[in-house]
Amino acid sequence: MSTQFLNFIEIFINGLMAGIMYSLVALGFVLIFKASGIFNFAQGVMALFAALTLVGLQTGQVPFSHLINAIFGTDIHDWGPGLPTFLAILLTLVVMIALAWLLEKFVLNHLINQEPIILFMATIGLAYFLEGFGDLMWGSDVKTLDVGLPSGGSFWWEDVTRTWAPEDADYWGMYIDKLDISATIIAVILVTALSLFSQYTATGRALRAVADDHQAALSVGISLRKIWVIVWSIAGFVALVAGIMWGSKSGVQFSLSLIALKALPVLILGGFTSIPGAIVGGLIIGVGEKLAEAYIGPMVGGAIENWFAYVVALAFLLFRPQGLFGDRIIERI
Amino acid sequence: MNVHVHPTQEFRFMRPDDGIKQGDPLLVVDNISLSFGGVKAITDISFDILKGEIRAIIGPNGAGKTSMLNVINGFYHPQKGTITFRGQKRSRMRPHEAANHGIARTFQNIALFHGMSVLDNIMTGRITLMKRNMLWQALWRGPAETEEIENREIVERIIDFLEIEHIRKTPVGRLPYGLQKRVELGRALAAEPSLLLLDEPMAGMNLEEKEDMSRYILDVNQQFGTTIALIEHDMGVVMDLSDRVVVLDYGRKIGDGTPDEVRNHQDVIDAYLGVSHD
Amino acid sequence: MLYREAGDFKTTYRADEQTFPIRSERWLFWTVMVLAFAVVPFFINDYWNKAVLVPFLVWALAALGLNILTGYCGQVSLGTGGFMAVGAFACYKIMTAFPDLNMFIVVVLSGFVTAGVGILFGLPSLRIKGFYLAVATLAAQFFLIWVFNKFPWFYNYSASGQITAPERTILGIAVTGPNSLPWATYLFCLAIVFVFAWVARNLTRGRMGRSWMAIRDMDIAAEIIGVSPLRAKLSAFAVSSFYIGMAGALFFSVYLGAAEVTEAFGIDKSFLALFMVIIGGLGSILGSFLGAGFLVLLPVLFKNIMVNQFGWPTDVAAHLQIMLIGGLIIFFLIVEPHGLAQLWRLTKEKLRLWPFPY
Amino acid sequence: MPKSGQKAGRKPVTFPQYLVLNAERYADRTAMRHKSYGIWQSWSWAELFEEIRAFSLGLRELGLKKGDKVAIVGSNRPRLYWSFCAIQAIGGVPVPVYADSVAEEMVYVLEHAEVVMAICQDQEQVDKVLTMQDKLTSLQRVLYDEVRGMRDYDQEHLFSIDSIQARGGEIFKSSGDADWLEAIDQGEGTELAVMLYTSGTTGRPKGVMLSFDNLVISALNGNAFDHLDEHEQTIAYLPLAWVGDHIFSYAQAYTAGYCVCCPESPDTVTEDRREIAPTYFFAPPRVFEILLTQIMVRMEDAGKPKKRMFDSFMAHARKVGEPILNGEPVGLADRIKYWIGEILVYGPLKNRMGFSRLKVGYTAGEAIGPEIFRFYRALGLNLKQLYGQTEASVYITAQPDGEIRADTVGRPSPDVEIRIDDASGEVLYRSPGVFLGYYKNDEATRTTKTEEGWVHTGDAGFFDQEGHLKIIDRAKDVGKLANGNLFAPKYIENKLKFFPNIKEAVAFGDGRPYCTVFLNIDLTSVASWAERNNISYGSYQELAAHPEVYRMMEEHVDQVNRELAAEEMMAGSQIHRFLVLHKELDADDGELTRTQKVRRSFISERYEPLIEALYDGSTSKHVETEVVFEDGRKGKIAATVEIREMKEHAPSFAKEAAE
Repeated sequence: MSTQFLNFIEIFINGLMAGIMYSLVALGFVLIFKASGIFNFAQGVMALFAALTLVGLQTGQVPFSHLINAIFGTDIHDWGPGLPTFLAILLTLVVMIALAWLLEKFVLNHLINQEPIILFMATIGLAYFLEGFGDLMWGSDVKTLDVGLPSGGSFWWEDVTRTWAPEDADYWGMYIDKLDISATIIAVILVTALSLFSQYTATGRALRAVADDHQAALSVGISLRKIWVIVWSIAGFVALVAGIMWGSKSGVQFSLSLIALKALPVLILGGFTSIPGAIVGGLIIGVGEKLAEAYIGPMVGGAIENWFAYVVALAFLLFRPQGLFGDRIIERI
Repeated sequence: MNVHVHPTQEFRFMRPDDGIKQGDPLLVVDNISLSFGGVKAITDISFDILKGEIRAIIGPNGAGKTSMLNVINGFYHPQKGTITFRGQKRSRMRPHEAANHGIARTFQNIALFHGMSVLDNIMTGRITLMKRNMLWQALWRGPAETEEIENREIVERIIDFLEIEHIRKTPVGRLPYGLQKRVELGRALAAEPSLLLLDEPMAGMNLEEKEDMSRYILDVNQQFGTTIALIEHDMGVVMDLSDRVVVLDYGRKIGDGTPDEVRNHQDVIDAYLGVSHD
Repeated sequence: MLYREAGDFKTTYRADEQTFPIRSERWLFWTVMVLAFAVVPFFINDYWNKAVLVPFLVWALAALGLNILTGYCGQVSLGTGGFMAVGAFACYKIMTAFPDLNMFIVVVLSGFVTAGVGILFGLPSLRIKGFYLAVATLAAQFFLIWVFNKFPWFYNYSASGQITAPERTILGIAVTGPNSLPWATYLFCLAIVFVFAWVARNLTRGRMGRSWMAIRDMDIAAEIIGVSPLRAKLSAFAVSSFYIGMAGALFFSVYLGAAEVTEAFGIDKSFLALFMVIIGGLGSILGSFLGAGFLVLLPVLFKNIMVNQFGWPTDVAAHLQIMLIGGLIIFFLIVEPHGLAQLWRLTKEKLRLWPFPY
Repeated sequence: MPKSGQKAGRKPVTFPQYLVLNAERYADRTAMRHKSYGIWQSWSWAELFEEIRAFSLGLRELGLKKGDKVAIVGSNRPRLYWSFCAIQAIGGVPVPVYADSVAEEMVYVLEHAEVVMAICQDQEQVDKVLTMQDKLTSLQRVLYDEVRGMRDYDQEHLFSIDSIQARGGEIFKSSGDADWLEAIDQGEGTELAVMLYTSGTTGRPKGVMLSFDNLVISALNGNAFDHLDEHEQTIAYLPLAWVGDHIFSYAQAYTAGYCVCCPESPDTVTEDRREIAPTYFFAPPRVFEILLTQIMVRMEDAGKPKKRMFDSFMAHARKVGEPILNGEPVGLADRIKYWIGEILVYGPLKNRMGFSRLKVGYTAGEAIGPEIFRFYRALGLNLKQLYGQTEASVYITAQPDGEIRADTVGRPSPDVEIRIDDASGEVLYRSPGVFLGYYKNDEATRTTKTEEGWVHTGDAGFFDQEGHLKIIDRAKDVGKLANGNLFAPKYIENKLKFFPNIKEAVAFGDGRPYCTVFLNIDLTSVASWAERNNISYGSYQELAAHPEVYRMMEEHVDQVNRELAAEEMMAGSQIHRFLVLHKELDADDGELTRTQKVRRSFISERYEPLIEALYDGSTSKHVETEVVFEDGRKGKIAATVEIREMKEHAPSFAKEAAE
């Protein structure tokens, strides 16, 4: 195999892995949109918030220490050595579920029957709120997150791939981050678990019923409010997973919340309501983006990853307005 | 000097001349077929609508009536067949182009603009007849305002004609169903159409409202000479109102003629006995 | 209660269709205008000018633009920041290329350039709708920022990558640059906002506005009764971008003076504008002003209280401020999803009916 | 612009002459407005002149001649008002007809008046006229205002006013209007101007013939009395055929030159009145009563603080509002509070009702409840009462500014002489407004109008100490108690009915030793009172017999007695005993007429035992009454009705006069 081709494969695989990360965030969007018709812009911030909370618990930070110090003139920071990772994750999950519950009680419940744009704006408001809240609670400095996942390049894979190249080539093997590999594995487990959950549990079936037809679901006695808490809890869980992955990779900081923006082209590509769409879309975007960065980027001066995904999605939409997995729309009047 | 609009001046909501003589075909539908992804909605349908008549299209649910209207005003594009309107064979046409050519329409499920008042909804019906460009509109004073006021005068006549003066400035969303239907008719009339398509104008109305609506439809036809094609379920209404009736069933034409002829047509009787309709 | 409408009747359609049909509202409006044009300039200082009045006016213009697209035509856009950047860079290029040009003309030209770009990015709206379109407009946001970052021609190859507004004048009075006086910049912005708010009112009251609203309320029905979706949507994009471009030009040249594109015109600006429109009221010109006023004043107020009064560190105050703004937005959406303008309308209705409850 | 053919120096004496004059002196002033097509279409006097000239010339062309009668059928629309003057300009006589009368009623008037033309508002009215065509031998032409639906009528004697006006316009273009103006100029004040048919309670309607002099002089007097000039605005919403509308919306408008506004439709009068805000307004008491009820009902739903504020300011207004309006001295603190109230309550209320600019408001026709009357006066509205008749061209008495009483109808109007017949107590008057006679009914004319020109009103009344006329009842209903005291049942009943809790009252006493009454409670009002006071009841009958209700009624009757005691003529007919009827008086049972008027004789027969009980001293009486239920079944209800004795108040009028 030629070096170019091997390079291509490397980029492709890395693209796929990045795509998995996108899918993970997109999944959170899709879950909520399907169940409640809300385009949850705060999904990215939820991931950030989850990661912040996790780090805070892990390292034993005192919540709101800055605010407390500012008001009372005290100087407190930590309360102790912190919690073991497993416990911290569990507690963070509890926090995310509590958040979902509070959200339903104080926000969503009061916005029933509002237009989609209003709900959308509310989630942007929520994003602002959570961002400020998270920073206020845990501080805005960049934090490192280590939950014990392996990281760094996989030497084994490098060794294996080096042999694929011609002997004389100046080729050092493919670089794949172990973290990406674990992320992929976790993502696969997560998606499988979610599918099983929605297929085989009563709650899951109720979720799907609501997604198909709100009115009908209501009329057979499914409590919309309960469903919303559940679905937002699941989205919180997905956000936590995404937060762990992204946080382990590039540190826990504000920019983490921007991964939400990365997930959006995935959504238009895959459709707002399709879980397979979110996954396949994520992969396409991930691969496309990496390839473009490698092959088109140098031609126009680089740094195109911010918008390229959107252009791909847009171009795609112009030909297939209903998205990858959507049905053809027959307009009626 | 005050300007007066006289309530009594004769007024016709119709384009002055569309070149077709009274009683000649205004619209000819020839051999139209339409399908959606293999599912046939309309199969080989031909009929014509004569200028000045009220033409009813009837048939059981799912017979393809609304699809037929959608084809006529360019919302659906048939796979086969031709439509000749005002003597011109029509190629693929967008709905707003059909509107520009003088086809106006009301909808089975009211399709009013809910963010606007009654007045604005009816004014929207005159969009094809208002020509001032963006620059004039930005300045407003002058041609744009004059045009607006001229059109408002005409719309006020429609409001008067349909007896909806008292709700002129009410947002349409607050109106009861029957009045919304009336406003929708007003919006269609405002376009001064050559051909007016009415999709179940009396659906969901009580007897009194139906009588009112029938009166308006007849008045439109007689007073303004507007050609009307309407879909209606209430057979009594159809027989009273229409000059000729075309009957569809499962996307095919099974009858065509005067109300009396159609009523006694065996296929029609079968079609209506064979299906339950509401 | 304050309204006295009896005897206020209309004998012409022109009178019936005027912007303020109620006599007392006409009075209120012109009183405010006289205050704004003839009184405020004498009392204005640098702080009020820079912290409150100019940002309010600039953002009102941007909100007006976005409201035309989103509120009147129903097309959600998240690209406001990007279009403001287009206006800003167009303004910069025109200012530096034609130093003698009247600043008013520069701003309007910047608007026209942005309108052109807006039409281009509006094209997808013919195929895609709703949130899909909203996401698509994000493409404009990112792409435009990238372009202005990547190609040095846009910032005249300056080393910092920043654009800096040189001094430009109207009738010999500096309105940009470090020597501009508060009253001059204020009046300059006010005049532009006044004129174009009036234009916006004119555009939305007539045929064009109705075709936008028809598309917004029910696009299929609109097309069937004769509204061309192409013309309606693209004109909305054009007009909206025109306003946002002008706002961007003013934002850069008058308010900031110097700007770095990613910082000045990031996606947070797009959200800010959208917030203004929603909190102010979709489909309302007054709402654009109320929304802009609310979201410009609120941070100033928070900052004054938390930093100047309580003496908290700025970063803590900033976090709290973001949180509070987010919370307030949610609160507002819950209390009155149709915005401050609707709140105003309801209050007005109450006052008109006073002392009756209905 | 008219070329004046006016005889030099002569005052106009007919309405066409006033039209010519107004077209000159008020050429650009608005003469008429009509809400149509969403805005108030307006005509200046000059434009009105042109419209009427075209109309009139067209009518002449159509064959209308001097002395011809023309029926006018429809609601308050400008062209129907124009037709008055257009007809009179040729010397014709307009005969306005009540538009809501059914065809059979209309045919009598049209036939009796021998109309040659009928001018109708719309298809509905044309249809009515056409259905009786065969009976109307004199009728030659029918004109209509609204073309809607007239397309299928192709009778050759049907014309739209439009076409007539167009024809008239052509005639003016080709041959000018000199002869037409000449004819107007020839008009004399003594000529017959209009015929108004009175809807008499008994018998056939009578055609009251009024001359130009009658109307013009009355109108001028009315204008002078209330200082009305060309700046007034009034809204025309009462029937054209009613003399009041003819005076307020036609005669006074032409003589003063003020603007008359026609509403968009009868349903939108309230909104249209609010928009126009008339400066001169007339309404029968019922309209004011309904308005007040609406205000109170809506205020009931207001929030607590607002309601309290409203009540407090209204109480204050009742205290000082009228004195302020009458220009009496009022303390500064009270004035300031009233001023605040004006901003918070009175002003907004007047604004909502469209009375913000009201200069003079009149009510007449029946007695108005003093509470209602005072409510409007307290708000600062110059509401007054007048007493008038068709035969008098309206004005007989009116209340001058500053002398307003709820229970009088004021002093004699300018140029009016009044005397009270000693024997019967009937009011007679003589004035320039007195009609020429009833058309084709000399006998009726003779019995109404004496040789000396005195007209019998048919009403009994008296002048109070201040010289204000008080109307007590129809003269024929006024009787005497056995002791010779005057007994005016309607007067007593009205006083009782002004209490919201009393729906109906029937007084007895003619030829009896003292006065007694039956009362009917007002279910709505009393039920809500019961609810507030935790009084439970199972049926109307139970509620009516409730001791608390009796106690309340007793208070009301006592109040009436006190008021009666203060009046010289009435002190003797105080109520001695009363009872509350166990059932509601009902038209289905024949106790009321279909217009809800008490059928006194029927009731006396039906409840004979109860009346006897009222006079035999018993304290209760068991009765069984046959009733017709809503579904038509008949049944009987039985009840024991309690009778209460009342204490008589010593006459207090002398004392009051001395104060």
